[in-house]
Amino acid sequence: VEEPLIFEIGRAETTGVDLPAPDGLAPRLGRLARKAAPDLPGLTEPEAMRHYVRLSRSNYSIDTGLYPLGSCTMKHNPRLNEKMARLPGFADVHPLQPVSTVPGALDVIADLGGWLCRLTGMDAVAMSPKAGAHGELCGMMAIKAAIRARGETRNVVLVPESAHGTNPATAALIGMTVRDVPARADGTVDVEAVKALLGPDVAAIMLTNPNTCGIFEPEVAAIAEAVHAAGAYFYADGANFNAIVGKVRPGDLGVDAMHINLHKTFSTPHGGGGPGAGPVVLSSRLAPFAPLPFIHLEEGRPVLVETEAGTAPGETPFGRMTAFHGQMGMFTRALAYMLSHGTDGLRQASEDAVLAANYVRAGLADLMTLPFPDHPSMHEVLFDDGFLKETGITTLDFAKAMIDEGYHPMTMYFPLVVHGAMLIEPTESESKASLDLFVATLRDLVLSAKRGETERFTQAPRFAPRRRLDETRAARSPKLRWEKPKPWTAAEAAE
Amino acid sequence: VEEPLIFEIGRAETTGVDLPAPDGLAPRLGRLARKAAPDLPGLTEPEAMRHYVRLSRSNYSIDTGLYPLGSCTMKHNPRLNEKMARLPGFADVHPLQPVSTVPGALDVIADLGGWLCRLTGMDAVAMSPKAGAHGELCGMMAIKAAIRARGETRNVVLVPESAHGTNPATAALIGMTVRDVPARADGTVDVEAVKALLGPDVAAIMLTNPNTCGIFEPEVAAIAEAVHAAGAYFYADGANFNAIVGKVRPGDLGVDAMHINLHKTFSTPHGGGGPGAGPVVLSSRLAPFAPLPFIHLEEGRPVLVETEAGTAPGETPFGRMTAFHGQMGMFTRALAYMLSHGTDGLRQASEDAVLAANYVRAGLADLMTLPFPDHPSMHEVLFDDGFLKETGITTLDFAKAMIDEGYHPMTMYFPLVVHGAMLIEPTESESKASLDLFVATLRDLVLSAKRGETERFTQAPRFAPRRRLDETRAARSPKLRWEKPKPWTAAEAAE
Amino acid sequence: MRYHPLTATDRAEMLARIGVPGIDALFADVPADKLLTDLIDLPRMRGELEVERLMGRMAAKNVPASSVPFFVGAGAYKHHVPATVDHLIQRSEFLTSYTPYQPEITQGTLQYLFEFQTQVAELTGMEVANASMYDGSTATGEAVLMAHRLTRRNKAVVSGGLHPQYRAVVETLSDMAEDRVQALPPDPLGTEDILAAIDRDTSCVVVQSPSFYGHLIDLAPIAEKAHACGALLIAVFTEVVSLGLIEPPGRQGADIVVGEGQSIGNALGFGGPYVGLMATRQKFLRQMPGRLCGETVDAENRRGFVLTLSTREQHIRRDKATSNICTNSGLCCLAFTIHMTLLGSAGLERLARLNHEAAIRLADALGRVPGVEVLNDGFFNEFTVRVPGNAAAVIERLAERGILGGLAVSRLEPGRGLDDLIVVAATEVNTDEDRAAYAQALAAVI
Amino acid sequence: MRYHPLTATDRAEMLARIGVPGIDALFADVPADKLLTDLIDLPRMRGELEVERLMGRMAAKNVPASSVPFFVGAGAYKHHVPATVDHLIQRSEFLTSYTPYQPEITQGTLQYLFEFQTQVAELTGMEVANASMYDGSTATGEAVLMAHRLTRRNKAVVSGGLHPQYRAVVETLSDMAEDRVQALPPDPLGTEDILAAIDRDTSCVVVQSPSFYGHLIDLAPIAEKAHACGALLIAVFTEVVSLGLIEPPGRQGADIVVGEGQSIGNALGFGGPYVGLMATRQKFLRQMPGRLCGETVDAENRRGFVLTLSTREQHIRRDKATSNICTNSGLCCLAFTIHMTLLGSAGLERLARLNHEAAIRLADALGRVPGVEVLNDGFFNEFTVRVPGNAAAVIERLAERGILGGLAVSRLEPGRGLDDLIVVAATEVNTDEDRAAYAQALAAVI
Repeated sequence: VEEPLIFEIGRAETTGVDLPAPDGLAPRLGRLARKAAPDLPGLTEPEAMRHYVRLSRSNYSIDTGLYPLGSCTMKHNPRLNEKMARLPGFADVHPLQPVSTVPGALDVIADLGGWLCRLTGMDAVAMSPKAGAHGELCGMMAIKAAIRARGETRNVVLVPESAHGTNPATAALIGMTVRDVPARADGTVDVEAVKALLGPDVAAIMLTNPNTCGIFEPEVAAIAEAVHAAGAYFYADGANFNAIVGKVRPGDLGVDAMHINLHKTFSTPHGGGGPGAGPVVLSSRLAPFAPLPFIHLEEGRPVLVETEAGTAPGETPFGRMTAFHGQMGMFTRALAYMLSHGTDGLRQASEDAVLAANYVRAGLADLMTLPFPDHPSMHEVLFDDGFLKETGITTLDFAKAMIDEGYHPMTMYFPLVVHGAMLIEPTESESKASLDLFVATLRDLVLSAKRGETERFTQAPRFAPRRRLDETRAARSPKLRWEKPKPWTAAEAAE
Repeated sequence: VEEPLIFEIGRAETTGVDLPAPDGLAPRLGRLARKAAPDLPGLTEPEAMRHYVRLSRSNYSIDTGLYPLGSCTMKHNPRLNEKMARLPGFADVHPLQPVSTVPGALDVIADLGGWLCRLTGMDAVAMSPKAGAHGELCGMMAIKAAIRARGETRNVVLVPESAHGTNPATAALIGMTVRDVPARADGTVDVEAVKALLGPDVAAIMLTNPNTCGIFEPEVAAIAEAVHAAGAYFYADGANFNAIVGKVRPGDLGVDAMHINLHKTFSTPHGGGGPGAGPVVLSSRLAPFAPLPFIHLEEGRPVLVETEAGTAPGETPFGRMTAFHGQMGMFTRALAYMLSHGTDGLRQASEDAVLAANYVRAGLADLMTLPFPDHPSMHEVLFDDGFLKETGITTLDFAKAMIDEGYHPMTMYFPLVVHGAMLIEPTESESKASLDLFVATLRDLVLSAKRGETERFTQAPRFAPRRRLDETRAARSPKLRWEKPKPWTAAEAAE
Repeated sequence: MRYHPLTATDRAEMLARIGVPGIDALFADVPADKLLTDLIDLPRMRGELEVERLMGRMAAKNVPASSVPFFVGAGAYKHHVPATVDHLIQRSEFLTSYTPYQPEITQGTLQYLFEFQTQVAELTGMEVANASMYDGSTATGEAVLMAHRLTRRNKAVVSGGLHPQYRAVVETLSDMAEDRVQALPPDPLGTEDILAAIDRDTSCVVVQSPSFYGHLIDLAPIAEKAHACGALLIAVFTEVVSLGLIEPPGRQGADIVVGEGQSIGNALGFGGPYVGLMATRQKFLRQMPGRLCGETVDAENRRGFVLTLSTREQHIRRDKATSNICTNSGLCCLAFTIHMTLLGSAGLERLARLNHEAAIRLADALGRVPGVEVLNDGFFNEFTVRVPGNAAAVIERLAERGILGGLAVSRLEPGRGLDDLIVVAATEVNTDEDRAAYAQALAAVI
Repeated sequence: MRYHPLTATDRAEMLARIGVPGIDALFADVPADKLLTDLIDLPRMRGELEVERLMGRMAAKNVPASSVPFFVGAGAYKHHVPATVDHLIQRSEFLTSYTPYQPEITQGTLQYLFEFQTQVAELTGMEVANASMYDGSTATGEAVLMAHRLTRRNKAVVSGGLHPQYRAVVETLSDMAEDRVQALPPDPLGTEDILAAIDRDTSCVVVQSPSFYGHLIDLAPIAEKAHACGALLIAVFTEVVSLGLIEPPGRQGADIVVGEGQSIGNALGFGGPYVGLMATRQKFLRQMPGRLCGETVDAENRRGFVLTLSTREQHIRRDKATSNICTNSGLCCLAFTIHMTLLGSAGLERLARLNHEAAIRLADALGRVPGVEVLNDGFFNEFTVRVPGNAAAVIERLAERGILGGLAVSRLEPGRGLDDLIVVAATEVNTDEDRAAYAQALAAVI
C-alpha cells in the first residue's frame, strides 16, 4: 500500500484540533494581517494517526533490527529515558522562567556536566552545543579564542584524511585553513608526519580517537605532546567515545577539547536524524573560554551564568553558541542513562561494544578483506571491497543486498582512506545470538558474491518498501516540496 | 524474518530488570519455600524491545487500516484518552486505599455513570462489569433478582436466532432456559412470535437493537410492551449502541437493562481482545437490585457503597460481580471520549457511522447480495454469500482475499440467520476517500470472483505474515504452551 | 470535530449517493415519537486542552500511591513496572487491534498469548493455562463453575482466608446459578480446619495462599482430602509475585489455579483493568473457560498460532458454552508477559525476595509499636496486625498524616467482629524511611 | 545490567573465538600507563526505580508552566500539543532510526521531511525550505553565513528587535569567522531606523517580526532598501504561530526566512531540543545549509524520496561545505509536521487568533494596573510593559506568588538601561482567571 502525501489527502476546511471559537476582538495587527491563508490542508486525528503510523512502518530502526552503522553507535534507546525526559518538571519548564523556579533543571545540567568531566578526565564542559558538529565548532572556537588571548593568529588546522567531514567543515567555518595529515599504511596517524606539519601557524590538530578506521591511535600521547610543544591545541572528535568509556580518559591523553555525542555514546535516540546534543569537554587551558551560558558553583550551589555580566574573574567566554541552555531534553535522557549504568555499567558497555566488533571481525576476516589487520578493532571494524574484486559487485550493491536479508547496511565508502569501505559497528546492545546470525548472513552474502550470483546484489533491494531510488534525478532537477498538480488547460490540449 | 519465542532466545540467568541485591534476611515462608525456580528465561531490555516490536509488526490494527469488523465497532482510539488514563491520580491509586484519598476517582465513576444514564434514558447504572458479556450477566442477574423479589421463579429467556452467542451463554449461566425467537424474512423480530412465546415462565427477552443484521427493530416498543405485560423484563444487548447514541434512547423504548461496551461505543481500545468494560444501565424496576459496589449521592456528594452494610433503604443489591470497582482505566478513557465529543459530537458520531454503512451498502448493493434490502442499515451492513454462488468461492475465501488487498476482513458467518454472512461496519472514523477506496476494492474482488479468478481467493492470503493456518490441526492435538525440545536419546536413535 | 473525517460536503454527497434526502431517512425504522429531535441535555464538544483540564482536576484530587509511604495490598499491589512495558503495549498494532480472529494478520497478538500461557502454566506449576480472565475474582468464580461441570456436583467449600470480595463473587454467581457455597468464617489467624468441611457433596475447595490475611497455606493435605472425596482443589492467589518464592500450587496438588496477575506489568488503576490467570491440568482442558491460543502451521508449513478449542466458547456453543466470556484482558496479558520476560526466573526470584524482606522489616517495625500485634508467623509480603481500638479510624488518621497504611478488615467484613485488624502489604517500592514513618505515625495515632 | 545482552559465558566464548586471553588484549593500542585499572570514581549502576526517584526529585524542584498562570515567551512559547503528536513521535521506527542514508528502508522519515519542507515553505511564503536546523538562533547564524556566501560581502546589519541571544549567536559566529556585524541598539519601542544602516557593504539585514519586544515590523521597505543596495533581507521569527495571522515574510520581500518552530508540536523543555526553520528562494537553494529531501522514483518507477543536493554538505564537501551541520532536528520536525497537519490552515488560523485575543486581553488587563505601561500599539501574542522600579525584582516577587509573569529584559540585556521592562507573552492556554491573577498580583508587587 502506497501512502499518499498529506497534501493529497487533506482538505483546507478540515482540522484535527478542536479549539474554541475566538471572540472576534478587533485585531491589533496594523497593516500586517495575513492577506491569504496558507495552503495547508488538515487531517482529522484518525486520518493523521493512520498516515504517520503507516509511514513509520516503512522505516528500519534499532527496535526492529541490528543497525550496524559504523561511526553512528546505534545502540538500544531505553524507554526509561523517554519517560524521564517527559516529567513535567523537565519537559514543561521555560528556558527563561525565573531561575529560582528551575533549580532542578540546573542540577541536571550540573550533574551531567560533572559525569562528562569525570569520564573524560577533563576540567570543564560547555553544555550548550546542539549536536556533534556544533560541539566541534564550539571546541574550535574555544581554541581560536585561546590563541587570540595569547595575541597570536595561528590559522592552520591539521586534519587526518580519515576524519569525519564535519572536521574540515568546522575548521573552515571559523576561517581556518585545513592541512591534511596523511594516513600510515596501518590506518593510524604518523607522529612524525604530524611533527613535520606543525609550525607557528598551526592552531590545532583535529583527531578522532579511536579513529574512523576503528583503531585506537597508539601514538596519541606523543602526538598530543608534539602539538602542545608547537603551541597548538588538540581537538578530539568524540564520535567514537563509546569504545573507551571507563577504559581510558581523553584528558590523560592530552586532549584539550572534545565534543561528546550524547546521541551516540549516551544513547539519546537518533530520531531519524536528530535532535542530538554535543557538549564539549575542555582542558584547563581552554576552560576559561567556554561560551555562555554555563553553570558555576557558588558555595556548592549551581549558579547559571547567561551574560558577560554574570561571569566571575577568570571566566572569559568567547560568546554564545545558541539561544537558551542547550538540549535539555537530551541531557535528561543521557543523565538517566548514566545513572542507570553507573561507572561499572558504562565501562562494561564499552568493553562489550569492542568485544562485539572484534567478534564480528573474527567471524568474517577469512572471507572479507581487512585493510588494517595489524591493530585490534575498537568498537567498529573496517573492511574494504577487496573481497569483491572481479565480482562486478560494489560496496553499494553489497550493502543493498543486506537490506534484503533484513539488515540495515553498515556505513559505506567512509572513511575515504580505504577503497569501498564498509564500517561495521554492532554496539554492545546485540546479543551473541544476534551477532552470530549477522555474521552467518554476511558470510552467506560473501560466498554468494564469490559464486557470481551478481543479480542478488545489483538488483537489491527487492524486499524493501522501495527498490533503488534514482538519486541523480533527485539532484538534477530538485523537487523539494509538493506542488499542486497544474490544472489541465486548453492551451496544453491544443499542443 | 520469523520471530522466535522468548523461550527459544531467553536464558535463565538473564534479566532485563536491575534490582538491588536482597540483604539475606532469614525467610519466614515456613515449609512452603519454592523448591525449584520456575523455568522462565529472561531477556534483556534491548532483546525484549525488539522481540515485541517485531511481533507487533505482524498485526493489523485500526491505526494501520480500515477494520470493518461488524458488531465490533473498530473506531479511532484517541491518544488523549490514553494520556488521561495514565495520570498518576487515576493510574496510581489503589482500589482499597482510604476513600477519603480518592474523591476524584469517585467523581469519574459518578460522572461517567451520569452520562450513560442520560444517553440511554435509564435510571441507574451498574458500573462494575468487566466487559460486555459480564454486563449481560449482571443485567440478567438483576432480572433474576427482581423476579425472586416478586416471589416468582420464571426461568425462560427468549433469544432471537440472530443474537450474539454471549446472550444464550449468559442466560444458561444463571440457570435459565433459552427459547429461540425465529426471525422474520426481513431480518427483524416478529412481535407476534414474541407474544406467542411469552408466558408466566418467561423471565426476560434478550434483544440486540439495532439487531445483528444491522437493522433497527421497528417493533421494539411493541415488543417491550408485550414483554412487560407478560410480567417479564426486556434485556437489550448494547453492542450496537454506536448506531443510535443521541438519536433514540433505549429507556424510551422500554428497555429494562442494557450493557454498554465502552470499548465499542466509547472507544476504549480493544487491545487485541481486551480489556473492555460493560456497565449496565437499569430501569427503575431493576435499579434497586444493582450489585455492589455502587455510588449513591448523599447531599450531592458521591458516596461509595461497598458492602450491604453501606446500603440505603430501598437498595437491595443482588451481590457482587467482581472485586473492587470495575474497569477504572476504561472509565477514564470513556469519560475523556465523552467530554471530547459532547452531546453534539456523540450524535454526529452515530449519524456518521450509519451514513458510512449505508454509503458502503449503496456502493456494493448492485454486486453483492443484501439479504434484507427492505430496511435501511444502521451502523453496519449485512451481505450474504448469494453473489458467490457457483463461483466455488466461500465467504471465508472472500474475506481472506481482502487481506491481500490490505484490509481486515469483515465479520464472517455471523449472524447465523443468513448464509455465509458478511457484516461490514466501517464506523464514523473513516473518511469518504477511505470508504471509496474500500468500496472500489470490494467491487474489484467481486468482479474478479465472478470472472472465475478463483485462486485469488482460495489461495489467499498470499501477502500476509502467514498463509492460511491449519485450525483443525491446532484443535485436534492442542499445543497450548511451549515445551523444551526433548533431548535426543539413545533409545530414539535405536528406533 | 477532530475525530470525524466526514465534512458537511462529504455528508451531502454520501446522502445523495445513497438516495435519501437526509440522515433521518436512514433512521426510518425508529418509531417517529421516539426519534430525538433535540440534543440530549449534556455538555457540548470540547477541545483537548479543556478535557485535560477537567480530567486533570479530578485526578489531582486523588492521592497517588507513589506520592506517599504506601502499604495497601489486599488483592492489588504497588510494584515498579519497567517503562518498556507501557511503551510496548501502546504500540498501535497491539493497542488498536481486535481479538485475533484473523490469525494471518494477528500473529503478533497470538504469539504473545502463547508466550503468556506458557509463562502462567510454568509459574503455577500446571500443565495448561488460558489466555486470561477479567481478573482474579472472576477467574475464581469461573473456576468454581468449571469444577461443578467437571465433578457434576454443585457445592463449593470456600476458605475463610479467601479475599472477601472474591468470596462475594463466588457467592453471587453460585446463588444466581442455584449452586451452593459453604463459606467458612473469616480466618485472620490462619488456623481454620477446612478439611472438616470437605465431604462427598463437595465439588471443590477454594483456598487462597498467601491468604487474604497473609498466611501461607499448605495446600497438599487439602488436595489430598479433596481428591479422596472426589472433589477438586482450586488454589487462589492475589499476589503473583509470591510464586517467585513459594512452592507453586500445581506442585501441591491443586487442580485449578486462579489468581490475579496485576502485580506483573499492570498499574493499580483503582482496581482495573487487571488480568485474571487460570491454569489447570491437561485432562480438564475442555472444561476450561476463556480463550486458548494454540500452535499450528500455515499452508507453507511455517509455525503459526491460532485461537483454538473455540467449540467451548459462546460464539460457537451459545448456551452450551463453558462460559460467556468474550472480551478478556488481552493488553493486560501483554503487559504481564513483557514484564515477566524482562524479569525471567532470576529477576522474579529477586523481586519476590525483596518483597519478602520488605515485609519482614515492616512486620518487625510495626510489631515493635506498643499495643500492636502482628498475627502472622509466616507470610510473603503481606500480613495482618491487630491495633488497639478501631482499625478503620486508625487508617483514616494515618491517611491524614500522609501514610496509606493498609486496609482495615472491617471495610470489607463489617459486623464480623474484626474491627481491630489491618491487612498490611510491603513491596520493593517501600524504603526504610517509609517504614520508619509508618511505625512512628502508627505509634502516634493509636 | 538490563541493557547488556552479553552474559559472562558469552563474553568468554567470544574472547576465545577472537583468540585473545582477555578484553584488555583488545585495548592493546592504548598506552599501558593510560589504560584505567580502577573504575572511575562515580556511582555504580542503579535500577529503574532508583533512577526514577533521583530524576523525579530533581524534576519536582522545578515549577512546570502548566501548573501556574504562565506568561513567559521571548523565544519559546507554551502551547497545547495534541496527545497524538507525542504518541506518534515515540513510534520505534521513527524514534530509533538514523538519518535516512538508506532511502529504501527509511521512506517514513523521508516522506515526513518532504511534507515538513512543503509546510515550512508554504507557511513562510517562500519557495523552498530545508529539513530543519537546530533551532531559531543557530538558523539565524547560518542564514547570515549563507547571505555572506551569496553576496560575497561580510557585513550583517542586525536589528535591535532581534532576540538578544540570537544576536549573540550571530555575533559570536561572525567574530570567529572574521566577519562583521553592525548591531543596532535594543529597540523596545519598535521605532528604529534600520534603513539608514544599510549600505553597499551590507550583505544582509536581519530583522525579527514580531520583534523581541513584540512589535510587528513592516518588512517590505527594508527589503526594498536592502535589495537596492545589493543586500539580502533575512527575516526572523520566534513564534511560528504568528504566521497564521501575519503576512508571511516571503510576501514582504524576504530572501531568507528563519525562525523557531518549537511552538508547533514541541515542548518548552527548558530550551531544547527545538527545531530551526529555514526557507529561501529557489535561486539561493545551492547555498542553503542543512539537509534537503527531494522527490524521485525508484527502479520500478514508484515515487520515493531521498536526501539530495548533498554536494553542499560536509560529508561530501568537507571544508567546502555550506555548513558543518550533520545531525539536525529530525524528530522535532516530525512533531512539527504532525501538529501542523492536525491544525491545517483552518486550525492554525484559529489558534493564531486565540493567541492574539489572549494577548489583547492581557495587554488591556495589565495596562489598567496603575503605573504599568504597555509599550506596543500592535503585537501578535507578545508585548512589552514598563513597570515602576526594577523589572527583575517584580518578576521574582510575582514568582513567589506563583505567577510566572514574563521575562525581565535586563536578564538578557544587563546594563543597557532597560531595567524596567518586561516582555510578556499570552497564548491559548491562559484563562481569564490567569490574567486576572496576574493583573492583581502585579498591582500588589509594584
